[in-house]
Amino acid sequence: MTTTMNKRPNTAMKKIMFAAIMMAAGAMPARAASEADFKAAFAAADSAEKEAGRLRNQWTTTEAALAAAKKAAETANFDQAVMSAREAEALAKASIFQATSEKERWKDMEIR
Amino acid sequence: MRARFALSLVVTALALGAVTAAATAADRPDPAADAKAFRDFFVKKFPKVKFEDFVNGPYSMNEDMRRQWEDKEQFPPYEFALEAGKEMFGTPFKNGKSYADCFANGGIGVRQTYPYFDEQEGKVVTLELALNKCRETNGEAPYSYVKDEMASLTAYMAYTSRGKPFDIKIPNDPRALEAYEKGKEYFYTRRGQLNFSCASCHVQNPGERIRAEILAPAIGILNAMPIYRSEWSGMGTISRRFTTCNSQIRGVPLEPQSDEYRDLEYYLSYVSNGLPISGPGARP
Amino acid sequence: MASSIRVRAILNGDTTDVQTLIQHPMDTGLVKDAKGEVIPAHYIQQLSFEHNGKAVFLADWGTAVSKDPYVKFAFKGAAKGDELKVSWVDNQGATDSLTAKIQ
Amino acid sequence: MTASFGPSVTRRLIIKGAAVVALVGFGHKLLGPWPALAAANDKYPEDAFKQKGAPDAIKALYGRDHEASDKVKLDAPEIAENGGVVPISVTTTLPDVTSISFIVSENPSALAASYKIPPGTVPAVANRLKMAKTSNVIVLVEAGGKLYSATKEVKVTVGGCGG
Repeated sequence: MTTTMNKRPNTAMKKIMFAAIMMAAGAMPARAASEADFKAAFAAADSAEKEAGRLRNQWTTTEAALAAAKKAAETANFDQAVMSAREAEALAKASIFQATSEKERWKDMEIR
Repeated sequence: MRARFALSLVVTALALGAVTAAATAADRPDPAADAKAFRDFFVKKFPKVKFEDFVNGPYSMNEDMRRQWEDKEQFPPYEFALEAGKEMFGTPFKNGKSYADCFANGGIGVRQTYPYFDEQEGKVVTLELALNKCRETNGEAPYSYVKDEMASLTAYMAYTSRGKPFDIKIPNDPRALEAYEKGKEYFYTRRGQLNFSCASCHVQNPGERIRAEILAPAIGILNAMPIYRSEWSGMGTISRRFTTCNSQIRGVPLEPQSDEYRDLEYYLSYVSNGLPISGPGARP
Repeated sequence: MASSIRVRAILNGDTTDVQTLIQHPMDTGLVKDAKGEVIPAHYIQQLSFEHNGKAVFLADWGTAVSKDPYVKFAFKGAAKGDELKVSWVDNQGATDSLTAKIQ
Repeated sequence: MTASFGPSVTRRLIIKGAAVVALVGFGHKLLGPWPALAAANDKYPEDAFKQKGAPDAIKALYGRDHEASDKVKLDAPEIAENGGVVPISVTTTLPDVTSISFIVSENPSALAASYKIPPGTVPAVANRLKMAKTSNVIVLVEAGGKLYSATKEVKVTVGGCGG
């Protein structure tokens, strides 16, 4: 039995999440966002989330952010819509990173 | 919005890390060795828990909860579902056939042999799946996999198998071994925003509280299914347990009875071989 | 239709132990359904146990009694094979009753 | 504890017993008058169940003060595994018990259940109650015209009002 119960934070995961959050938070447009901005941001998020879906690893928080983006866009609040879409994209990318890095890493946790 | 970002950070910081273990690429699948290691791990981790008691999940690890459970078991909350299941099981379909016609030994005392690997289909077949297949073959609409009728039917079938040890076989078929390996991979793979695998909770931390709940050990966790969960105010199947576990770690659940879940059930049942069926069960 | 009432009445020496489980939602009237609409209060208000025409136990319940309520009590003076009648009425006027034999 | 208790066997026996007794009965709904509860003082204490706090509920139900008694044994868990289903029971060695009531102080309505104990019935009750949050549980025992009580705090981490 070689499994060790180490609860050290997962640094790779932490890094990607932090970067993703910075990206979403730092990317607030200076001017008011347009519907086109929203559509572009939403398409990027949606495509990342579809990729996460192919990897069978979507997050509920991504779905929630996508829904929030849509809802904000419906009321023409494009600043909010773009922000939520970017958050969704960041989350979806983090989930893709998670799925890819776990491809081999899951074995570290195995009881043997 | 900011609050959610902050939460993401906290959550990620909380995520359990793994250790960089020795290279494992050369390992050959060996289910029997896995099962032994799995069993040894829990026995060693919980020396005071009698082996058969692992099927009682959190109640095997916490005295105060165990008393509440024993009290409830005097008249268990799954009783109504169990009776409904018995009646449903004995009621013929419109074409005159019944569930008994679809199973070995008329479906009585066979739950411990599910899931099995179907070499014709090349896939894992769970009890829930077999029940719906039986319905469809006989011209009846399938049931929802997560609760209600499916929970009642599996409750009754589990009940007729109480005390019989899990007897899951992996036939000499590379596809069966692959299904088992995929199930194992699913079990140990971190997912969801919380970055938890099944093992994060049910291997590393059984007996510990997460939020309000006391985590059950992975070994024997399916033996008690289906369960009446107070949190659900009702019954739930293995499908319900898998999908809600995924949502709890902020992962989007897969479709009930998707290949991943079937493989996971196959793996998790196999490594609990030898432990008796105790379902239907009651859980917080 | 199956009864909403399950009773186990077992004679131990001179005392009959009675356990009952009733299938009932016991809705508090404080919970909303999936659509956000309040589920109206629906709960058993009174439950009675009668042995040989005499009340041996009476329960008055509010909404804080758990879903599918359970209660256990014991009484003296019964013999094996005696009948125990259990009845309930809820706040919407529905009732059910059942007669069990003491074992 | 763990060594002596065989849960699957115990439960199997229990269920078998249940099946035997439960089937002696008829389950149709009766819409007529309700003989068992027709006696005069068996009126449902509507008012007491409506009171918010424990003191008001006790006042409405009994109209008198209660005193703590070590002859009242209240059994409740330290931490409720789920607030929706908290097993709580009481036994007492007090003579001439006429009623037993359960109060959950912090519930939206404090009075949870009240039981009348006719002569010949053992003064002991077990039931399962909902608790909205961590709260004192007070059990009241009416005996010989006096009111006695026992109190215990039960911690609730998952509330019982979520349905």
